[in-house]
Amino acid sequence: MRRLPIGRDGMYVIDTGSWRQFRPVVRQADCTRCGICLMYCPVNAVRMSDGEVSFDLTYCKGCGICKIECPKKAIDWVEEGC
Amino acid sequence: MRRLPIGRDGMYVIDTGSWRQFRPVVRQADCTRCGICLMYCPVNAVRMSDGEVSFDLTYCKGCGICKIECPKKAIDWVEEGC
Amino acid sequence: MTVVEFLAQAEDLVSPGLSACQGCAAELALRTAMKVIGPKSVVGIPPGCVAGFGAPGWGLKTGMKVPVCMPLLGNSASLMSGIKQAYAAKDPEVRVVAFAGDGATVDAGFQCLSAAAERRENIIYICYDNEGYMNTGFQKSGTTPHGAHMSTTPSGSCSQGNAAFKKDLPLMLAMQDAAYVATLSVSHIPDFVDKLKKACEVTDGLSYLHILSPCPTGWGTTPELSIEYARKAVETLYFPLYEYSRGTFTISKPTLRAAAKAKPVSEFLAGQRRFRHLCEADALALQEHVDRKWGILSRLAG
Amino acid sequence: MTVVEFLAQAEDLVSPGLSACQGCAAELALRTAMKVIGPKSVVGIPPGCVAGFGAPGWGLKTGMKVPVCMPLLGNSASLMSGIKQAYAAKDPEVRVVAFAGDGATVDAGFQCLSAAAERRENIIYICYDNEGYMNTGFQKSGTTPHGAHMSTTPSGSCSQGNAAFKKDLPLMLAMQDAAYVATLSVSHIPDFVDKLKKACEVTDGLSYLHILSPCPTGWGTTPELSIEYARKAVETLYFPLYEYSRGTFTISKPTLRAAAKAKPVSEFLAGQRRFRHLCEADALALQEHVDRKWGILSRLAG
Amino acid sequence: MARLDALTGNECAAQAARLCRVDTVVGYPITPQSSVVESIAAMVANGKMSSKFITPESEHSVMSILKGAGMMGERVFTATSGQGLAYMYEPYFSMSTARIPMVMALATREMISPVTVWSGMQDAHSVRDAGWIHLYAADNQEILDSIIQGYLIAEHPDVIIPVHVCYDGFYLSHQTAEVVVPDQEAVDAFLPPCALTQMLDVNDPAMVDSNTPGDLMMEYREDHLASMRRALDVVAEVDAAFAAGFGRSHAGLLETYRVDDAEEIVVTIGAMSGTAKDAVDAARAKGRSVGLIRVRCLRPFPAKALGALLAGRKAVGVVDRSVSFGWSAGIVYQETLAALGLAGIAVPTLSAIGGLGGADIREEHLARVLDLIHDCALAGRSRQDAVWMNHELLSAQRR
Amino acid sequence: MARLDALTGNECAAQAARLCRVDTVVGYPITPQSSVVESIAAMVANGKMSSKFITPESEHSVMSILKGAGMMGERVFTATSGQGLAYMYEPYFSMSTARIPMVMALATREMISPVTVWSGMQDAHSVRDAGWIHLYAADNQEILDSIIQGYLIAEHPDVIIPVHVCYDGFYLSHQTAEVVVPDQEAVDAFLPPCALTQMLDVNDPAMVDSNTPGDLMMEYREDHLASMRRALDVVAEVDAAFAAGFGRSHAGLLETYRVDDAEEIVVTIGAMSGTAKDAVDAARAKGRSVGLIRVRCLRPFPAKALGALLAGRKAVGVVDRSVSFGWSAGIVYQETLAALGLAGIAVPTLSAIGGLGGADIREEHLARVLDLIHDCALAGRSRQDAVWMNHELLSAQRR
Amino acid sequence: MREIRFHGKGGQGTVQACRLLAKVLILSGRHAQFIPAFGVERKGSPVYGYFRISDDRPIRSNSQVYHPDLVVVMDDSLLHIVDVFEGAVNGAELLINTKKDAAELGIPAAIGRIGRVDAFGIAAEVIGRDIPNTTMLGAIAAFVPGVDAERLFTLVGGKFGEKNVLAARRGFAELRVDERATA
Amino acid sequence: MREIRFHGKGGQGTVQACRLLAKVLILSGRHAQFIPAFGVERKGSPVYGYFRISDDRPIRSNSQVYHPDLVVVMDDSLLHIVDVFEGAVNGAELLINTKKDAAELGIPAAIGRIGRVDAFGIAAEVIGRDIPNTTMLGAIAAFVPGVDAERLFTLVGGKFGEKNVLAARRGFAELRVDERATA
Ligand SMILES: Cc1ncc(C[n+]2csc(CCOP(=O)(O)OP(=O)(O)O)c2C)c(N)n1
Ligand SMILES: Cc1ncc(C[n+]2csc(CCOP(=O)(O)OP(=O)(O)O)c2C)c(N)n1
Ligand code: SF4
Ligand code: SF4
Ligand code: SF4
Ligand code: SF4
Ligand code: SF4
Ligand code: SF4
Ligand SMILES: [Mg+2]
Ligand SMILES: [Mg+2]
Repeated sequence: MRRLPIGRDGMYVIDTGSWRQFRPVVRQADCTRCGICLMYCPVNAVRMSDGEVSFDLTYCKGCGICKIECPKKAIDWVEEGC
Repeated sequence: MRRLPIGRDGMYVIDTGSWRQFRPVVRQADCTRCGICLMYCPVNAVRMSDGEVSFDLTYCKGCGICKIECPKKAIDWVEEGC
Repeated sequence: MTVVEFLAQAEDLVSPGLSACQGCAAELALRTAMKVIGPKSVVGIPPGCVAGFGAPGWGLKTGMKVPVCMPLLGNSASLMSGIKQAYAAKDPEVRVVAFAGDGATVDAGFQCLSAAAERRENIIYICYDNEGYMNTGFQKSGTTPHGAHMSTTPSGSCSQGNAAFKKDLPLMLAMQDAAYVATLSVSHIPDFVDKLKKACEVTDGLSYLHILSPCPTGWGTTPELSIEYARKAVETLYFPLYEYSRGTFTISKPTLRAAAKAKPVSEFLAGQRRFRHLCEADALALQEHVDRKWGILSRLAG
Repeated sequence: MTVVEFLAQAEDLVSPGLSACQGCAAELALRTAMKVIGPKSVVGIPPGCVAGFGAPGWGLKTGMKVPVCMPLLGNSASLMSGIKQAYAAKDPEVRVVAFAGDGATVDAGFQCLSAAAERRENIIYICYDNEGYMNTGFQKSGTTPHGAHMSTTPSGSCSQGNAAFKKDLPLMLAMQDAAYVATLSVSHIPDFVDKLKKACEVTDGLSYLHILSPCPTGWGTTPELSIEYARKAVETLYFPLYEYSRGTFTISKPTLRAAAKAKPVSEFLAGQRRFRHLCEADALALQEHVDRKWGILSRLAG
Repeated sequence: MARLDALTGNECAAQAARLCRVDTVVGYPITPQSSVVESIAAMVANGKMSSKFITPESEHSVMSILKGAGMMGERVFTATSGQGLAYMYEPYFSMSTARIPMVMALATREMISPVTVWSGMQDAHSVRDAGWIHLYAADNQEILDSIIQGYLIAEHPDVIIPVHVCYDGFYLSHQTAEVVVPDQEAVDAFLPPCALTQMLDVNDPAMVDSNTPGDLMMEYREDHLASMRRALDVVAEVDAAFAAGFGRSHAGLLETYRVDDAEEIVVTIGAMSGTAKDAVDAARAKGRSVGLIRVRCLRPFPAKALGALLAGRKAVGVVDRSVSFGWSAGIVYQETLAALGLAGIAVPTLSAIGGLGGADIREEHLARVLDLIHDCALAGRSRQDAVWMNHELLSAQRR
Repeated sequence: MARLDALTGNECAAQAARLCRVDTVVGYPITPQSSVVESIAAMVANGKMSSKFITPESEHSVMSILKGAGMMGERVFTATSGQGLAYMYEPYFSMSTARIPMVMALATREMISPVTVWSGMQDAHSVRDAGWIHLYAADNQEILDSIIQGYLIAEHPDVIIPVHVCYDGFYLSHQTAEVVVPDQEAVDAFLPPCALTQMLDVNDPAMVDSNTPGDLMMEYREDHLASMRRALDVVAEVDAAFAAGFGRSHAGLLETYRVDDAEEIVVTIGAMSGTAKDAVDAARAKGRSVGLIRVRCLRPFPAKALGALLAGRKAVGVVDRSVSFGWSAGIVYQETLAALGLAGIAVPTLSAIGGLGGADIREEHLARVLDLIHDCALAGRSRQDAVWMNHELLSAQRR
Repeated sequence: MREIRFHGKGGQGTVQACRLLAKVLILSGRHAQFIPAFGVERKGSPVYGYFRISDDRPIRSNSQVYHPDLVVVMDDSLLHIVDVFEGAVNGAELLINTKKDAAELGIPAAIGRIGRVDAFGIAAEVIGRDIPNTTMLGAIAAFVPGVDAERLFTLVGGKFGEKNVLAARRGFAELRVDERATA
Repeated sequence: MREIRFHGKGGQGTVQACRLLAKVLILSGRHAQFIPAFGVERKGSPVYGYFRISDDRPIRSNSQVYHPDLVVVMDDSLLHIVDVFEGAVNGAELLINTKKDAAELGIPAAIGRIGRVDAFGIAAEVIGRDIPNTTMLGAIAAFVPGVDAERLFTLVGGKFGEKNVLAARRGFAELRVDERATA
């Protein structure tokens, strides 16, 4: 107890996915995999793997930046079910 | 006594003239009354009145600046008697 | 490797879920900067939104994958100097980073930052500038623009918002001949990454990186427009991008492009709630300030 | 009225006998500045030689003919702001002046000075720069030149004196767009008086006057050469004289003349005990610093 | 006419500053105080308050600007908390020793490290010997009223010492409660316009605060201490005058609750006092002979009055929202011990510590402390170690 | 081999830092401490000391840089005085609560306003509840030895709290006196190499000093207080070990002088204690039954030990070089009262205040205080107002 | 004395609602006190409010509420995140913003009277944003005896505008109450 | 115990001389203590030094010297500025830097033995500067019994260089002592 707290109790993580009211959904057909959405996502929730763009919905806050910044307007905005 | 001290007890004055080892003396003949010595004297000890340059020896510290800066080298440097 | 490839593969050194507001540019800035700086680093985050949204952790849990601590509001550069000097003896390659808000940088922590630059402390000092004390409730800071309505400079029947003008810290530190000074915008990530890489290379002094960081909550904008506002700040020359090193100023490409056909600063102001009350004259004063600043910068770089 | 006539007739507002060392330029600067500023003024003198040699007084006696107080080392600009704002309501013509050493200005008091400039406090802030903390025993300050032997940066078998370079406060405050910024030298009194007059005219912000103030005791020179060293500082461009106001830099005449045939900085260094140990390389580093600074300044003024 | 309203503690502080017609407010945000200066900024921006409002770059400057304005004879105000108070400590100290009689609100806060922004009185208690008068409010009404009283105390010609009005961060600063806001006329009648000395005057040049040799320094300190001693009366007098004018008293220096016949006493400070009264009532209902003393004025410390109140009791417990690191106990406890020492009375004592860093002080905690005081009384002996008002204390109770 | 020398108090502090092989010294000049850091700068510049030496722009930064280095596990040092301590108050506080066990020398100084640069213990005493251990030296030898002891105390695994070694500004800082400078081997044998935790390590990433909820904060404070309690023993143990190693003791927590049979006691602190011993001898020669207790360790306060020593005396006077504004008396006096309160003993007391702002504490002053203590003993009553050790006191004596 | 605990999420206006409720009660001559919980209040994170109402004597306690007589839940999704019933007295009441039936909510047996209102639905319709606070205020006025509803609507109007008055009125009107017997 | 008060002017090296004297005494196994006065020490302003020597027991007092047994005056011009004899014990001694005869100095009757040396003259000749301190040190070694003069010269050499050793030696040699009877 002499030392200040260290992160041994693990990582401080908040499931920010629950904040979302809308969810980004990529229309893969329109997506060019340019990665701009990944570059700008503040929570690092964009994944580019197997040539597909997807979102980590555990953390995606639904801010809408990817939607706005996507040069192809390839991201749809879907309301979360209550 | 609530107020901090004020200068009502008069001015804080030190007779810095006593510090001098050498005293400036103007050779009036060589002096052009340019006022450079007055301009540079750190203790404001140079007087120009009646067209003559003189020094207030109560405060002149004998720094020698006037002697050095005088463009006419019109200031002599006289050792103070012990 | 393209910037996107780099960012896609680089490890995110920050906890995946932190409570920054939706669309917070400071969160983007932190994650992106740390991807470049890498895991061999120690980070200090003074009080402010980034500390408040949990990057240094909470209770006994940590918010980052690198060692992290929380300086006082007014001592980040000094605290990190002490850490760096001690680390230098053990492992000079470890990067010591301050990630501080504008308040912690240009106000309460300015003096010690300037002194650290003078001592040529080899730390990377990053200021995320959201133009106010956001964590404590959106009060005016030294980088708050003229006219902005903040909770300590509210507009009202007797007030037009902040009377002061945005303090230009990067230029001031350049005048102090800090080892490396650069301005960065979250709207121009390749440039952003590039400058961070350069900062990491510096070994003989302090790198100062000043990032304009739109704050949807404090500026009164919708979260999805954060990048767009940063872009407008660059395009209107409200926030020119440049670098300084060893006496030389270099205007960065995005700003060179913008300067060619600079947009009026009113385009940056439009739609921000903090500027809602601004009259023509205020907007003009801001435009003049931007023009004057740009004049100085172009002369310096010219 | 010529400058000499003016100085001859103007009242000396400082006690005629104060214990500044023989040849102290700060004493000259204080007396001369106060002649221009005049009796309708309030002065604050923080800890340092000028306070130490008695300008604010001693015990219950005062050292000046105008109201005078002694701020803390780190709060002159703030304290005087408070005084000015209160006085403004009673009599806006009263000039509120800080007369502070370089330590009180560029180190401990820098942050609040910068903030006062930002708030456009209408005070006259004068820094007498003797390039060190002289009153406490000749320690290094932020304006101490590179290489100087000071009691906290002594030269020795493992040290070449001060490792840092002189911090350029006037340029930094100009970058902050202070209302009026000027550099002054005790070797050029007409220019000095002129700039003080301009500072007195400013009504919409802070005037910052930075005076190079040779200190025979601390620099290790003989008292009679104080003016000569100030002159050499100007002639070598070690200390360029200029003004800044509303985005415009103006190089002052003495410096324009000096620039035409600038002397090497070594002429300024020669004969000062604090530089006695300097090797060729150090002198070169200093010259380079001066050149770089002059480059920046000429670009700004160009 | 006085107006009933629902206000937070911070709003009360801001309203009080307005009603006192302060000339200058200098404000810097810090949790949990920020809304004091924000409210004032808003009132000034909207013409509802006519003082100057200045917001500089740090608390060091806040206090420094105030000192400048104060030297000019202005009535000035600010509010801060925790680290803000610590950052302004250097000018804060010189404000009292320069005898500039301002009032400052303090929404109390625990000190870092580790990092906290929450409640606790460590900030205020640790600077108790920096020359200021310290009043501690127990509810929102008292915050408002104490600031008004504060100016009368501070500016009293026998005092001329700044006053710190402290109140529990969050627990009061953010509490919404019923408050009577007096009207301007009533306050004007109570608190005359500021008539402080303008120390710096070009028409009467003077030197203020210069190098002072030891003998003279001793005189200044002697006067400061004499004024502090006098302030003990003035605090009480002003509260009495306030009661006469507004129909509300805040108990002067020390508030007593059911102490007359009490064998056991609990000493409290600040907002916990209300909760503690509930606990005292409950204990009384169980037949316990217990009463409460609330320290309203910590500086000057009403040592004699407290000593007199404690004489003849069987046990005294002091509940602190701070620690004296040097005593491994609470700070008000340490002060209380000194009062006992001065009075030369032997009473078994106990130090209880709680509410640090935002922790809550629950009625259950206080009930348990009352039990432990009772134990001391029965044993006729002081308790060695401090009682920590945490979870374990409550579990211990359950067991 | 140990070397006899004539050193100032400040040189002693610098020599001690050298002998303790500190890793980093951060220094900022202030009267009367400056020559401590200057001496170190000179030793470093000349290769006589191998630590880093950093000189930043203010004391706020001094303590902040030290905190950074301290978090990295380094052994660090600085020295300051008066306003310097006040300016670093914010990081100073967090240094102890972050449990970074450094040693700091303090050449004590009166606090402004009015402006002073001279002696007095107001600076140190006013921050007595900021979590540090406070030792007060009575002569130059003790300065040197206490700093060496200080690191052993601070770094003791049961303690881990920074130590403040305080000594009278000018009266000791600038006094030249005979001092034995121990040799490096002896110090190395006494003080093991620094083995503090490196809190920030890229190979073992951890978070240090982040937002901490109240319950956890309470645990930290409880531990800090427990360690402080333990430090009472450790201070004594370390002094005993030092005596064993170096043949000199500095009395641990409290020094006693001719107290065994004494009916009257004078309590002192710092350099005045030597002068006071002369006064005690003179009073004894006149047949007075008087003894002296010197408080060496003010934090943690050895309340129990002091209380035990004071039990059964006829009167106790405490001489302070500071004031408690809240008690209109001295600070060590207030602490002593609390020790009496804790012990539950009734002893007539007296507070004497002197030596503020550079004023001298003369043997005549102390003789007069001993007379007044005797008066208290005769009257069996405490003295109401503090005794001011100024000119009047001496003239009063003459009359 | 009635002790109430509010549960909301950052951004739902819980604190503002509580302050307004306190004002309504106080201006009606009752004693009321509201203390918000002091965590890191950010959008989405749980928010607590401690509320006391007293008709007879002024409220003295300044601690949090541990044994509520009434629990107000601004968002039924909180039921999965926080134990909103912790410490509730036997027979305590619940007022909750929910679309669901009481039976679907898994309410402990110790809870007696239950009030439900679809504050999200109403707010979305009336204000166009899913901020439940003013609707809930209306429901509270209907649920808690002695709250002056008209005064409340007036204050809501002054603070939040007319749309919110409508929301509050609908909250007042559309409150559904289930009475349950408890042990 | 011998109590000495030094009087000098800022810039005459009084403090350095006292420190060196203390060192000489201490290294010779005697007890010595020097406390400088704490004013604003600037060129020309009066400077005080308090000095104690003890052969038997360590020095405990840390106060200034009020009743000197010996007064050392570094510059006879001080006689007009400061009361150098204030508080001196009856029969106290005086050591003074002066060109003058004892009779010319107006020394009070209470002063017994008087030592005089022309330290300015010697210093000017030997060092070329009018700093009297090392010359006075030599005179002190001659005047005060038990000061190890050779050790003093060595330390002076180490600290101030050879010219100053010469000055000290001449101060030692050229001291003139007048013995006076006192009441
Ligand atoms: C000495 C001190 N004063 C005030 C505060 C309160 N405080 C905490 S964060 C903050 C503002 C930080 O602003 P900035 O650095 O711009 O960060 P942001 O919140 O905007 O991210 C303030 C004033 C503090 N922590 N310490
Ligand atoms: C907070 C604080 N730290 C340190 C000091 C000690 N101090 C007094 S004057 C001074 C240096 C002043 O230097 P500068 O402003 O350059 O004036 P100068 O003495 O050179 O004229 C210092 C460090 C102080 N007064 N206050
Ligand atoms: S920005 Fe649009 S086009 Fe580019 S990768 Fe993302 S979704 Fe695809
Ligand atoms: S909505 Fe926002 S948080 Fe979610 S993936 Fe897009 S940019 Fe990231
Ligand atoms: S500087 Fe020389 S020439 Fe000019 S006025 Fe003075 S003495 Fe005369
Ligand atoms: S010697 Fe120096 S002080 Fe004297 S008159 Fe000349 S310049 Fe002035
Ligand atoms: S207030 Fe602004 S800066 Fe702070 S977390 Fe929210 S968006 Fe980011
Ligand atoms: S030390 Fe230097 S600046 Fe200070 S009084 Fe002497 S000459 Fe002037
Ligand atoms: Mg910010
Ligand atoms: Mg200086």
